[in-house]
Amino acid sequence: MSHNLDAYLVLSALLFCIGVFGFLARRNAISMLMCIELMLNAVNLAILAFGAFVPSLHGNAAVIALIVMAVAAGEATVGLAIVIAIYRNRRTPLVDEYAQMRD
Amino acid sequence: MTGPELAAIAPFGYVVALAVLVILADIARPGDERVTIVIGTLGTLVGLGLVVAVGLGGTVQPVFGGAYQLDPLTTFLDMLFLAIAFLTILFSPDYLRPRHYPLPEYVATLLFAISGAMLISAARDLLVLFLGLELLVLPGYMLVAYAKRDGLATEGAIKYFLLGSFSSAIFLFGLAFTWGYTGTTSVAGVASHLQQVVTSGQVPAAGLLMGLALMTTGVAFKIAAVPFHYWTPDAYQGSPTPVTGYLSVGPKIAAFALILRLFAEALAPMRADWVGVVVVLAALTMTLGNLVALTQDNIKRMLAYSSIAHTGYILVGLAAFAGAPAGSTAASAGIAGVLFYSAAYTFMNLGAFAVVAALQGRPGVTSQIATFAGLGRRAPLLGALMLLFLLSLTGIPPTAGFFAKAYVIEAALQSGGLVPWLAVIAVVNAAMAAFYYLRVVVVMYMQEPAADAQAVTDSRPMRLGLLIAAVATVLIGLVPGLLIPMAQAAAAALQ
Amino acid sequence: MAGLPLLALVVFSPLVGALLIAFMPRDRVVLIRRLALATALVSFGFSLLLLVGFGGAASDAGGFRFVETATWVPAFGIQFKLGVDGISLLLVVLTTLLTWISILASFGPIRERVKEYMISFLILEVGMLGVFLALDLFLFYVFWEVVLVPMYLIIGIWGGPNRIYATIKFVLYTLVGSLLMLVAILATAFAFATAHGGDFTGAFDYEQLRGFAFSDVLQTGAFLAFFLAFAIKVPMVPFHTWLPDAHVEAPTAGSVILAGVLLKLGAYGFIRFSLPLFPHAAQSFAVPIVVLSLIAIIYGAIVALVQTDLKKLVAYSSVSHMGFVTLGIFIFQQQGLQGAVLQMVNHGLITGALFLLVGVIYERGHDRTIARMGGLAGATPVYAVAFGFFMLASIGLPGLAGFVGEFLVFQGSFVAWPLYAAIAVLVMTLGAAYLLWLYQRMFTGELSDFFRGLGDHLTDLSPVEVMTLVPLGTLVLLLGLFPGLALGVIQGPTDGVLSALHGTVTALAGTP
Amino acid sequence: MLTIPSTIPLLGWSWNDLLFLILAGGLLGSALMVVLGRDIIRCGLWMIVCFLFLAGLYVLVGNPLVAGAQVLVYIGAISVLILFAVMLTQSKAGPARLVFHHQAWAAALAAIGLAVVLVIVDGATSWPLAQPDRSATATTDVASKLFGDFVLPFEVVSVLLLAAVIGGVFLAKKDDAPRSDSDI
Amino acid sequence: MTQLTVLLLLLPVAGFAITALVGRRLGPRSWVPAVAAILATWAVAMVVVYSQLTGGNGDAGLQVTLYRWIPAGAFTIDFNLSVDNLTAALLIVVTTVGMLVHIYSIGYMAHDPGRWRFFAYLNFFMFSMLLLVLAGNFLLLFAAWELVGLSSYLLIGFWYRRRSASIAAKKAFLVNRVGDVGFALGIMAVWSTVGTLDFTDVFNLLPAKLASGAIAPWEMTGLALLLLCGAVGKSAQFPLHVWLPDAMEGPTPVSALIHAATMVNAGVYFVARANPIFSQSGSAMVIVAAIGIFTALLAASIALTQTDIKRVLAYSTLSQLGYMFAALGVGAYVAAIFHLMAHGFFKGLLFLDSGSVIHGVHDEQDMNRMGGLWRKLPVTHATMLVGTLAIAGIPPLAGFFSKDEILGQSFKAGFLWVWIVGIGVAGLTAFYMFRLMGKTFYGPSHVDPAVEPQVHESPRSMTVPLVLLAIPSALLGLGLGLPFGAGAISSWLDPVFAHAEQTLGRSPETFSLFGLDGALILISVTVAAVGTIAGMRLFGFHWPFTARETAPLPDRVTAITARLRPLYTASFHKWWFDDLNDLIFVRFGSRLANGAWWFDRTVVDGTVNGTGRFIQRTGREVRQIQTGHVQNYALGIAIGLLVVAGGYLLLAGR
Repeated sequence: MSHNLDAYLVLSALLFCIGVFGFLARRNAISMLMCIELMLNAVNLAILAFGAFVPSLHGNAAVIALIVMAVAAGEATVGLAIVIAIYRNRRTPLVDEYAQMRD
Repeated sequence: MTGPELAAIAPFGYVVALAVLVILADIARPGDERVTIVIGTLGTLVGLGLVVAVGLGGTVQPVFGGAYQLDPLTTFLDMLFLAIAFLTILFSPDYLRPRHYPLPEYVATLLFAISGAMLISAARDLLVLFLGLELLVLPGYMLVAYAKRDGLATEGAIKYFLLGSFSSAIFLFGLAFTWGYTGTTSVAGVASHLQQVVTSGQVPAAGLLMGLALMTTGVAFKIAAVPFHYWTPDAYQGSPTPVTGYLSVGPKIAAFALILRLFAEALAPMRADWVGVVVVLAALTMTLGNLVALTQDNIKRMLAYSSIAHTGYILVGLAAFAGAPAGSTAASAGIAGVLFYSAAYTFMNLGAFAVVAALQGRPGVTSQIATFAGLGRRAPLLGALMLLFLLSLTGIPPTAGFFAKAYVIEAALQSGGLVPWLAVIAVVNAAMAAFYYLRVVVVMYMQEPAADAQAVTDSRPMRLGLLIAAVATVLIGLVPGLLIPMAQAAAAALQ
Repeated sequence: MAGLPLLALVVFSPLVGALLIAFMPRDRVVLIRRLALATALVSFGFSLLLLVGFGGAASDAGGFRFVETATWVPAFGIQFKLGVDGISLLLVVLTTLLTWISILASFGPIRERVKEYMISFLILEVGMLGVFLALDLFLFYVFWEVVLVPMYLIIGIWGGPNRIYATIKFVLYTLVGSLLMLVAILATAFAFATAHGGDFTGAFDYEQLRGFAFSDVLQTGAFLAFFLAFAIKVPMVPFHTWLPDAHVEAPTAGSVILAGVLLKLGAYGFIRFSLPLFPHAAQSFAVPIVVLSLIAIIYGAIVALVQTDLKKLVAYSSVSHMGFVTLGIFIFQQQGLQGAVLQMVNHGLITGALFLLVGVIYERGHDRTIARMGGLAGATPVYAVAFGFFMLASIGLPGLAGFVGEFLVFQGSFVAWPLYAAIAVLVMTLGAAYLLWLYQRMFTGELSDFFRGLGDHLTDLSPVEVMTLVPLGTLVLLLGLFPGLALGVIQGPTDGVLSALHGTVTALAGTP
Repeated sequence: MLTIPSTIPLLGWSWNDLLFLILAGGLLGSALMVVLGRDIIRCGLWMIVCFLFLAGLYVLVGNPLVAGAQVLVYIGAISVLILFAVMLTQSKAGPARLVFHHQAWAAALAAIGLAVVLVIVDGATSWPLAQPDRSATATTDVASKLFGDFVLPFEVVSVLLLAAVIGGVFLAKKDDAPRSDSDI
Repeated sequence: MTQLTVLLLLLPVAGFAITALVGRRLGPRSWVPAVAAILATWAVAMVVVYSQLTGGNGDAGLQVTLYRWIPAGAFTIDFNLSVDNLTAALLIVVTTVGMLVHIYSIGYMAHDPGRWRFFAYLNFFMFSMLLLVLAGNFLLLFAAWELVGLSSYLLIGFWYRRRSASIAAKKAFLVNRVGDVGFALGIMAVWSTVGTLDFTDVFNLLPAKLASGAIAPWEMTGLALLLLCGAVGKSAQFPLHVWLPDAMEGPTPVSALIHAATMVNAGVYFVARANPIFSQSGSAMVIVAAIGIFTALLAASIALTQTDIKRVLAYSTLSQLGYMFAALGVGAYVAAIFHLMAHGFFKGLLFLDSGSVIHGVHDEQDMNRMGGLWRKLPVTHATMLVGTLAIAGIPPLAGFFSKDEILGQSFKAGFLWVWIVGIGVAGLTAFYMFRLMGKTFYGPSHVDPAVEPQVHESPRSMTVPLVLLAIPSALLGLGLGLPFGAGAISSWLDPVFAHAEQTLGRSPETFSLFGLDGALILISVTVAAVGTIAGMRLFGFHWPFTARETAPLPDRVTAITARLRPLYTASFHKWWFDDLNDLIFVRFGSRLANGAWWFDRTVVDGTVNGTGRFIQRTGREVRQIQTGHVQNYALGIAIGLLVVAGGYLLLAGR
């Protein structure tokens, strides 16, 4: 199992879908952000798994994963800053209450 | 690195440096926004010159082992991106200043975003593409939120951010599948691997197709194609108006650049697999965008839906590429159509938003269409310019928008399969769209101004920017021959 | 005159005027008016030069003169190509004439935003002239759409109370048709290019396309697209409902141009493009179109009978009269086609004048309800005479312009199938019925209370108004007595169109 | 020396497989806790747990370097950041009792559907270039790649982080400029 | 001679133009240019006629081509004039009556402020009518046909303030147009068949085509009937007769000139002109005869009961035109034209007389408010009596000769039914004319007492034309009709009709005064005499040059009327034709038009607007998917992803 690419990929897929579910179901902006982190980690798992099993990706996968992590960090920074900004305006972190603009 | 390599990478580096320079200048002389404007505008102009200088004569120069490549496509798009930056910087002060938002961070963030777009245009490595995309959108989220004391702006920003990150994750997942399947991150490598698969006559593996689906979803989101467009109206409406203008062209065209590099280059061998999806997306996008735009009362929201519709028109060009055999004139016409349309759309749409921004020169003026009442009388020149931009958006000759539509339609007609029908859908949509664009004209020219109508601003930068947008809109329409060879050369670079 | 780009001068001289006016201070109203009129007169003068230089009857079928060519978009083979033949010559002169008359007629009624108005009008003229003179399909389309916007503004800004509904309907309706035509134009160009190894050179050139045999499928599609565009513009029943609304709301000069020139664009398109480019499709759709034309002729007249608004009545009469034009075109017969062209010119002159006359009374009373009128013959005799004159011309009285065109169309359709003529000719009675009834209600009897209430405002024609009508009246009489003046120049081109359809003209000339 | 059997007695699994199963189970379980938990602070803590399991998996897949980075970046930085933000945005007025949007059931369906599709796709695909067994990645290899082939992405990431920081600071900074009515 | 012919057209046009432009300023003298122009025209016409009738223009007559009017490819129509003997005969009537009516109008219209308009219109009419008789091809004739219609329209509606006048004018124009629809189709059929519209060519080519079998006999008949439509309209034959009585709303000189002496004869003229076509189709001829004789009877029956003096004359005109049509139908072309001429003079005279009467009693037209006027209007009375005797067919006045020839020839051509009806109508004619005379001139006066003292004879300018017209009314028959069957009229017109008569198989028979012809004359004269005497007895009479007076018998009239109540009612209501037209065209027509208008608004335009509304509504519904909730959006994206993935995966197999 641990030597089977499919096992890692299935695990990655399940983690990704858990993240997707959370993103679709949670109301809190920060919860949703966490779910995005889960999804990105799922992708990283997949990338590293490919790196382990596909020779031409050997070293590359690790680098890509590191870069993805950095991007995730950047995303989190921006996201949290926006969350804080809107919290100042609206006094709630619940995203579904931000629905002044619609239709 | 060799000299030509340095030259090739120079524009990107230059823009990043420019962004940093803006920040540094602000630190050196805090509060002097004139400096920011001067550095921003002159800097982008110099950048434009740099792009022209290094890209002149159709140079093709790979750098970083081919991960980055200067070619006519890069040049074409970079010019466009810098023009967008230049105009956006011109349009912004009138809106931001009265609302007490600082300019330096704004300009720097914008330039970072533009650098991301320029990176996309040159990237021939999927990881670099992804990074370029992130570099494009992260500052974008912040620009939307830039009016941070405004509830709607931050609402738009968080929606944009959450959904954008969501789609980025999906897109990245798709990239991972592609990497796993082809074992490479290079555009050329992916293309040649896929070409082998297609040539060998195998049915593409499910994993690859799934990756394709994930990537399609990701980029469809970025270009705001229906049904992945949901963020657009809210983000556009919420953004500070100059940012809306930027959003409607910058990230959209950059995302199309991504599509050209990814789909029209890396995934081109599989075009038979994805052309159907593009056709459906194009049809849906045009139709829904226009349908909903018909019923809007807020001009920014209306133009948001209109920009969705224009995404659909640009997708027609992409579909034309995908529906035609590789290397055919039709395929290259499709790409050239995408590029030409992008260029035309840039000027007319930015112009339209600039007029909205000019109207909102004082805090408290909303972007309801009713704000335009009697504009033709209150500010005849501004009204006439808005008329021009709206006509161009409608596609009335002899404006840029008309020729752009004609271009993609001509390309679609040359293509195969169901694609020619998109031409018919496109024109029916164009007729429908005329209704809401002309509705604004009705308000501007055929209604009396409200009693408490505010004066419009016309600072020198705003005027200059509007003039440039208008001249470009007319010029591209009247003498499309100026732009076509460039678009064709850029398209040829992809083949 | 050789070497002078006369056509470009005709087309673009109004644009120069419009630009000049754009830089005028908006409060110099009188100056703006005069400049606009002068510009239109200059354009008219150029078109007269064209008329003189054209040099009599063209014997070469379909040959274009004064052709001016310049590359425009080389990548697609799009050219800036203008040329004139007998048909377009007449329509160009009609356009330049009606434009300055309309501008003159607007001096009084248009008092607000004169600057924008005059600019719109002159740009409108550019578009109309361009449509008639363009020999490149793409260029033609560009001009075709250029017409739309100024008209949209003219109705929308200076129109009546319900102007916005009317003007949006006008634009959208027209746009729906014309956009499909754009697709067709591009498709034909592509087909042409494909046949020439992907080379787009000449792919939009009318003269080259005319000699190109498109596939039947493409012909059908393109013909239908062109048909929709032109049928809406003509307008043919059942695409006509924008017309009464547009007319009712348009300012007088707008109505004059609308009826006088804009409707001709569609008919001109049929003759210039639909028939020569897509002969097979034209033949297979001829019968339905003829039937629609007949319906338009009769139906328009019947509906005109019960109109209560003066302008609507004239508008529906236009529907009926333009039915003759399309009938004449689609019976593919020499007399019919010549009659159709003549009828286009005649209708432009006559209906243009009628709208001017409607405008005259509207200016006095700001009401067009027929029921409120009566007894004008005594109060405004000159007006009554003028109205009567053009009304009779519209009825088709021999000796005035309307008759010859109408009769030629009748004759042509009789040759095609007597029943066509039998139906069409009914309009001799119907047309007379609604117009005479109108005349009776407006002009005879005692002066109505409404007019009595106007007191001194009910004046007879002013000198300016007379000045706008006299040229039209003169031409109506001239063309009625000497239709050969017009028929001479259209003989060649119309035969050219027919020979494209049939191979030979003589086969259908009607002579046994 | 105590020798560990190369396979687990009775089950016949390799030890690595057992480790994989434990890590996978922990990963999914903690991820579910992140998604399903009612208290958002606990959710954040569960996320840290989740990332730890993931780091373990990275080791298992032969990438200890990335595992280390995972611990540093995700647990050390991102999670902490998120927890701070959570604290900042908890208002007493609105105890977030209803953590789930009313479309949760549809979300579940969609997620399950996606999972089914992905799992089937994974199962159905034979990745053409993949070896039957994994191989570990040397750290030096990563370093040379990062500053060799991948120097451009590396530099871009730095630009990206710079941009994020500049913007983030501006956005999060509280300022005293007058607040105006929304005029969007 | 060519120039003179052109002058025939130019003079009236010049008169019209001058009067129209400056007439208003001439005030009371506005008649001068118009009358001068017509006098000159008359003089020229007489020269032309003389030259033509004396053979001065050769066998083919005079052909003048002015210019090419319509050069439309194969369809080339010249503006060409032709003068032959038939034209000459018409010229005599048209110019003479026209000139006299012009002179008469000087007095009649002296007090009308719009008289300059009147004279302009009259000149215009003269131009149109002359063009009509001179036209050398079908289309030019059609053009003139329309122009006379226009003049008629203008003149009927001359008093535009009178609602009834403008309605009558419109009616006249429209009813004529109905006929012209057929006429125009006929002309098209002619051109389609032979490719020319020139009279000479058509009349040569059409019979040849029929003979060669290029066209079927039914086509020839159809063609003839289409052409006939126009003639029926213009000459007010059944069923298009309804406009003529209403046309009496116009000034009386107009009634005399246009609606009695000239324009209404155009139909007769045209059928005669087109005799080579009609004679080729026996069935068409029968239809012509039937229409004619039926109209004669119908109109006479109505004339019996009308009380408006001009209407009686109008119906009498219809009736006489019916005779002419009957004559054309039986092939008695010469007789038809003879009657046309005679009728032109005596009916013109009668109308002018009635005008004089109306003028005298201050615009009263109801005969029940007249009576006993012979004393006060001596000249009018005398000339009108001449006219009445002429129309009644009392020898030796003009009407006797012409009418008798029609009846005789019908009998001899085998149209017994025409003859029988014709004889009956002759009796009725005599009766209602003497009824008119009696009610107007004899018996006790019923004139409004207020007006009675002011009743006066008309001025010289009016009475002189009356006298001048009475002369031909009385003597024309003697001059042209004797000897019977071989008078001057026959020698003039035989060349024109010889070919047609030959086609019809009419060999010129010898006239036997003491045989069949004499018997027929005797019968018709007897019937006319019976009618005359009945009229005199019932409505009174004053024998000229004596003091003998027959008193009217109103009681007897009442008794007879009572006995024939249904017939009387039918006659009085003109057989309800106007009501029928009203029902069909006004009520049904307006319902149809309103229906079409409703259809246009709700169905045609409704579809257009409905499409727009539908699109808008769809837009409003579609925009609801934009809920504002990020989670909803994300779910949408997820579902989109699933669909796209499904699409790729399922379509991959292809």
